[in-house]
Amino acid sequence: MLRDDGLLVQKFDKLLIANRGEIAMRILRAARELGIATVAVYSDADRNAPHVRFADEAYHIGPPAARDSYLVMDRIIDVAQRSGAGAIHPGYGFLAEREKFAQACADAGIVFVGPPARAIGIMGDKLMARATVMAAGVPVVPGTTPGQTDAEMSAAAREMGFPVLVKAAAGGGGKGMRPVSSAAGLADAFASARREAKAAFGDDTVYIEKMIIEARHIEIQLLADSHGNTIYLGERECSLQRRHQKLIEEAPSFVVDDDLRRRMGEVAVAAARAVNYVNAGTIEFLVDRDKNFYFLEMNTRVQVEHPVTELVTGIDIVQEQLRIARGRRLRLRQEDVVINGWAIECRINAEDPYNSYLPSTGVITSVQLPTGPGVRVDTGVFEGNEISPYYDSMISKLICYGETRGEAVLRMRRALEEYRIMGVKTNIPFHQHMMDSHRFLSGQFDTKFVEDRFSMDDRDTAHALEAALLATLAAHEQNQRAAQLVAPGARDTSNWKWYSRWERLRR
Amino acid sequence: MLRDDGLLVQKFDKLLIANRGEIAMRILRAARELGIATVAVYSDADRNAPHVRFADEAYHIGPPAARDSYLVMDRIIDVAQRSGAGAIHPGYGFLAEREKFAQACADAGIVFVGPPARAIGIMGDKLMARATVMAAGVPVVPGTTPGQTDAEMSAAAREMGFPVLVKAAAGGGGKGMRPVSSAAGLADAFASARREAKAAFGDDTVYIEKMIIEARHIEIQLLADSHGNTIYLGERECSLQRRHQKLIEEAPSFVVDDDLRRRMGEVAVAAARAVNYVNAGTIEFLVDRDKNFYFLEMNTRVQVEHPVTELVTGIDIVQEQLRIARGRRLRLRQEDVVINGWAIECRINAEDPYNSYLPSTGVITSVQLPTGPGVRVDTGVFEGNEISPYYDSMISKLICYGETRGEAVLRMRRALEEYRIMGVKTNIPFHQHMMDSHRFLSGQFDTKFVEDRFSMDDRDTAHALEAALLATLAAHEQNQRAAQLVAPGARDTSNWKWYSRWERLRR
Amino acid sequence: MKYIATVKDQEYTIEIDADRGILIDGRPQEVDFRRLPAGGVTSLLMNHRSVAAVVEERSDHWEVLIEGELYSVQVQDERAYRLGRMRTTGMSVDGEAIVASPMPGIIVAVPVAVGDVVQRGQKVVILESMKMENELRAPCDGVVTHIHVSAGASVEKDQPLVGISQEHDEA
Amino acid sequence: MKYIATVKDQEYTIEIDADRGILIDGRPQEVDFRRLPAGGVTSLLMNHRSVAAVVEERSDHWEVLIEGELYSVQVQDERAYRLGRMRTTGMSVDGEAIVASPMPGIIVAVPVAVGDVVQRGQKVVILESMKMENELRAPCDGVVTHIHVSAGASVEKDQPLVGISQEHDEA
Repeated sequence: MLRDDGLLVQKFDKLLIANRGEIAMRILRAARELGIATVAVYSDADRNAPHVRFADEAYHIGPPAARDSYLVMDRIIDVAQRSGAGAIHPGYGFLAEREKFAQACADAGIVFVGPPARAIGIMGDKLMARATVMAAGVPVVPGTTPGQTDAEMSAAAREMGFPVLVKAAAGGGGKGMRPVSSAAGLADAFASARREAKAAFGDDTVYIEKMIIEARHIEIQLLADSHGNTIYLGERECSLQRRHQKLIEEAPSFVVDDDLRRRMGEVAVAAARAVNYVNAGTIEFLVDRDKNFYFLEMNTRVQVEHPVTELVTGIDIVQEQLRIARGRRLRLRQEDVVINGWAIECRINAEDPYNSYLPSTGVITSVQLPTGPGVRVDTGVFEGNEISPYYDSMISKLICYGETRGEAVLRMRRALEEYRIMGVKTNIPFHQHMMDSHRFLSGQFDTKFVEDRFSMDDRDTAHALEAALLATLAAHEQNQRAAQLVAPGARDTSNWKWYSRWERLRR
Repeated sequence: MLRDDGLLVQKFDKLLIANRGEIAMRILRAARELGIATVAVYSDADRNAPHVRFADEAYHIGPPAARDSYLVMDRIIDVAQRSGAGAIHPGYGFLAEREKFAQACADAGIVFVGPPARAIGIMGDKLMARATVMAAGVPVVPGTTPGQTDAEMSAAAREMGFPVLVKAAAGGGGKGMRPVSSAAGLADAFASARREAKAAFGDDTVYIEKMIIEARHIEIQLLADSHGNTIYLGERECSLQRRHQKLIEEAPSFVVDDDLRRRMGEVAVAAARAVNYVNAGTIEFLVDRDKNFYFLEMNTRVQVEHPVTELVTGIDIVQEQLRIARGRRLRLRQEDVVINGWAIECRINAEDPYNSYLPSTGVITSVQLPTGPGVRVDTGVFEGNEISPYYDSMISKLICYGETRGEAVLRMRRALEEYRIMGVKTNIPFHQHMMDSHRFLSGQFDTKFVEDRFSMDDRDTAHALEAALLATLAAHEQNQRAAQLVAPGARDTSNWKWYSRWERLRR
Repeated sequence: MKYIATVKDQEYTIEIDADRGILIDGRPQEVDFRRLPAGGVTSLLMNHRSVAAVVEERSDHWEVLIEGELYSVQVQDERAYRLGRMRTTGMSVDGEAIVASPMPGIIVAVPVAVGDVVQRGQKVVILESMKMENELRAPCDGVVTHIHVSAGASVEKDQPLVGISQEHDEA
Repeated sequence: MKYIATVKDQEYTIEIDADRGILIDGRPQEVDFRRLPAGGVTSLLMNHRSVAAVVEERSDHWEVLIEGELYSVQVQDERAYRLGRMRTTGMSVDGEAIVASPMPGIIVAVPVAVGDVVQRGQKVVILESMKMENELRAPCDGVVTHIHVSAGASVEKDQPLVGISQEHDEA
């Protein structure tokens, strides 16, 4: 059914997943569990990637660079048509928040698993989004409208009080953003933010916003069906970030009580209704130390951190996305949504936490997944896969559940110890260090914590002696073998045992 | 604290796990999550087993045969004392239900993570257990007391109506058990059951019980602390068995409604109180087609199938065992226990479902665990481990959660497809076939279903052509390599692509 | 190069030809086959259909694991295939099939006697191992010619237990 | 056989002696070391303490993964160790350290100029790759002698970006 707002909603039996990595795997699994056939697309760099192997069908779409493959709208729609896929799930990133792509799907008679194109368009423009939700009564961070003169913005800044942020209207990922602590710094900040915004987005419009101190990033997960029902699934705490990249997320949040959850939830629903939102979406808020909350932006897609909400609500968000796109009504009413226990997600990235978090590339030589009670791994990487420089460095997400926050943290520690990835460096030690940190354990952190007050330098590592011994034994074994010309086939069954003379005498 | 009933309850910081395989891993993880140091024990066959690697310390206790290692009480208590372990968790099997071992631990000042020795003793004797729970008002299957003459038993059989079961008082695992459908068969059954019981248990006492038709095996999980609090965590459906070995378990049960759950739960609590039970335990019931339920036996230990209860209640049963053994009060009251969603467990065994379920031994060459939303694997086997003939054939347990039973089944199908174990044959195809069966999907099965009405012969396997092609390509590749003397190092990067002439022309 | 691959009594003729590509039973197929550099997984794309498998060589066949199902595949080139068809398969040279113990264990019972006529699939030995009683079955129709063990005996892996002659219907 | 193993600037002397067993820094240890036949995992029991690890060889060191932490270990026998101590490490022969690109990417900025005195750990190149801006830092104290790239340039893996001479304090 093609709705008035241009959203196509109808049943489909084959789904194209226009993504890669762990989110492609996540969507493939949801589709398989719903009995929907799956079509993967892959670039030259991803022929060996797991999403190709897990899908029922797979089509090559171009060279490694995303702009030549995963971002080429026509090619993806062409694959959908050739393979007979009735719907496309964009995942996150790539084409997920391109108004034009959502529209192109509808034009081609293909269900886009996401909101109406217009909702993407409005929410993708920071200023339009701000104006739209303000009109719906949603609190926003105090700030100016765009297109004001420097003088007008300076006056506004003085009125709302420093510090303020100068932000690019078309911005994202921290680009074109400048903190300013006093009136004296405004002129420089306007100039440099404009320069950066022009270079990055081709648009030098800037505006100013009050800077929230000790802010926490807390977001509300929404589900909206095509019949006008919108519910919220509680909040996620996403304050632990580095350079605007989230690293650890949890649900619920340490600072949100039932009353605040209900108030934020209702505001989030109002924001979604303001754009006639359909499908899964998230309203991001900043929450200050007095628990005032301000609309930050809406993510009009499934998010990386959706699993923590799934674990505490028992709801499968990606399956719900597919049901909604097929035109089904939500099975749940708001009062059916209950938060049980606590969930924490650690993003496992191929990067070196001991060396400026520099990305690490290479072939994964060995993987051992943590498992057992309360542990979930959403991964797009297995043994033999290559971590290439073409895509982001997230290897997988490790998500742990506990009856309480403390139990979830202890389980995460256990799971991080069990998780073995060899061939690239990972940020597992970063997460281990965080799980040991008193600030994290006591829930006392804000969006600046990782960058300003967290260091790997004070990390004690306990097993240097054993590492030295193991490497030496392996080297010795290799020397012996080289000297004695042992057949290579015999290599794998070496078992050595030494008792010192002292030990033998004692027996 | 040494209680009047001989149970030692006190805090401990180091735990010896007197077991192996997946349950040793399960207990190791729980202990680690509670910050308790761990000690593993291993036989000669298990030096490379994962429980040795996951523990903080490991001690060798003897040759492969369990009677020479895992069953040698003195040796295990000696390791506990040498290593300074304050407690022993027996897991299931091995020493878990030996009254003498529980007593020996207490005598040595070591906490036994389980019930008082006396409770094990009473519940381990079928007839004493029956008498004890009957006195507490628990319904039991109609039957005779032991030590009756053949004539008395025959009269009783005629009175309760055929069919009946002749059972060995000391029996277990179906040994010394004979179904009898009419009076004419009784004499033979008495003789052969006595013969088998004498040989197996050294005790030829038999008794008779009414045989329940279309019986389902449904059990209630209990937790009891050392302060007199006992709660039930709902039921598990365990009817899918083969030769009295459970294969698939689920929670909740298709046939148990809230009222029946409450009634069974209260009866189970009464049965436990009758022996002053402490720690986790399970009351097994037979439920007939009219939903009458009868006490079958009590398992005075953690059970293989405990994870399904954990997934639907959110309670970590093994952690609760450790807390109870340390003397803590239960944190939950009965009214706090809520059942959410549905969980199914498939026991993954090294056996050939296409050939009489013959056990399969060998080295695991490759493992890929299923993961993602709603999937838990409790495993004691990784790549490089050997499945030896010394212990049972269970490799791991695959447990799936869904919001509904249907969703749990669909997720289990997906997870079974993803789970790759190479090197031994497994019963994964059995589970796949069961998940496809209409009888299973509609919940219509009893304890005889697998043996009497389920066959692998009608299983369609879809990928014979692809298997033929893959094997041929691998063989061809090997031939080419042998012929061209390609360096072995080059082996691993082979990527072949063929387009037929027809395909090339079409482009 | 032409191969005959046999899976569960079904034969496939697979031609790998540098010029003509891959033909299965004479029909050309678009095939993209990859073996990952670690982990033992192969990926097959055949006319865009994706199949992931673990492929391992055994002494006389290949094992292919696809979606939980283990396929046992005989791969022969044309010459070996023609030779193979001239021999009886799975039998020792004198026409006697041997039921051997697949693992160490203890014999619980041997429910047949020398001279018994048995059918393929009939229980001939019950072996206790891995805490279970396991049934070993006749691999073919025939007559029991030898019984090498009796109840209570400990046996090793691959130890011969029962011999079955196929030739009873010719006698 | 006597080895010197170096982990994070800490040296261990490890003797493996057929007669006397294993000595670490001169003290005997009870050691049981196993390498599994598949999966790349090793198991060490040392005086009953259990440590599981993945151990892999790299071109000039060993990598050992234990409980999430990756240890880089140099293993040298006595002779190699003595030779090694006589050389400066990590430098090219003319005493210049090269900051090379660890992966393909685009240069965002080079916040140093030729002649600048830099300290070990100081940012010298900002490289965009894998959707992130990454900071490359000076491997030693020194003076910037060469800058081979400028902002906007595409670079390949291992391409030299900046040269740093260690010898400024001798000049």
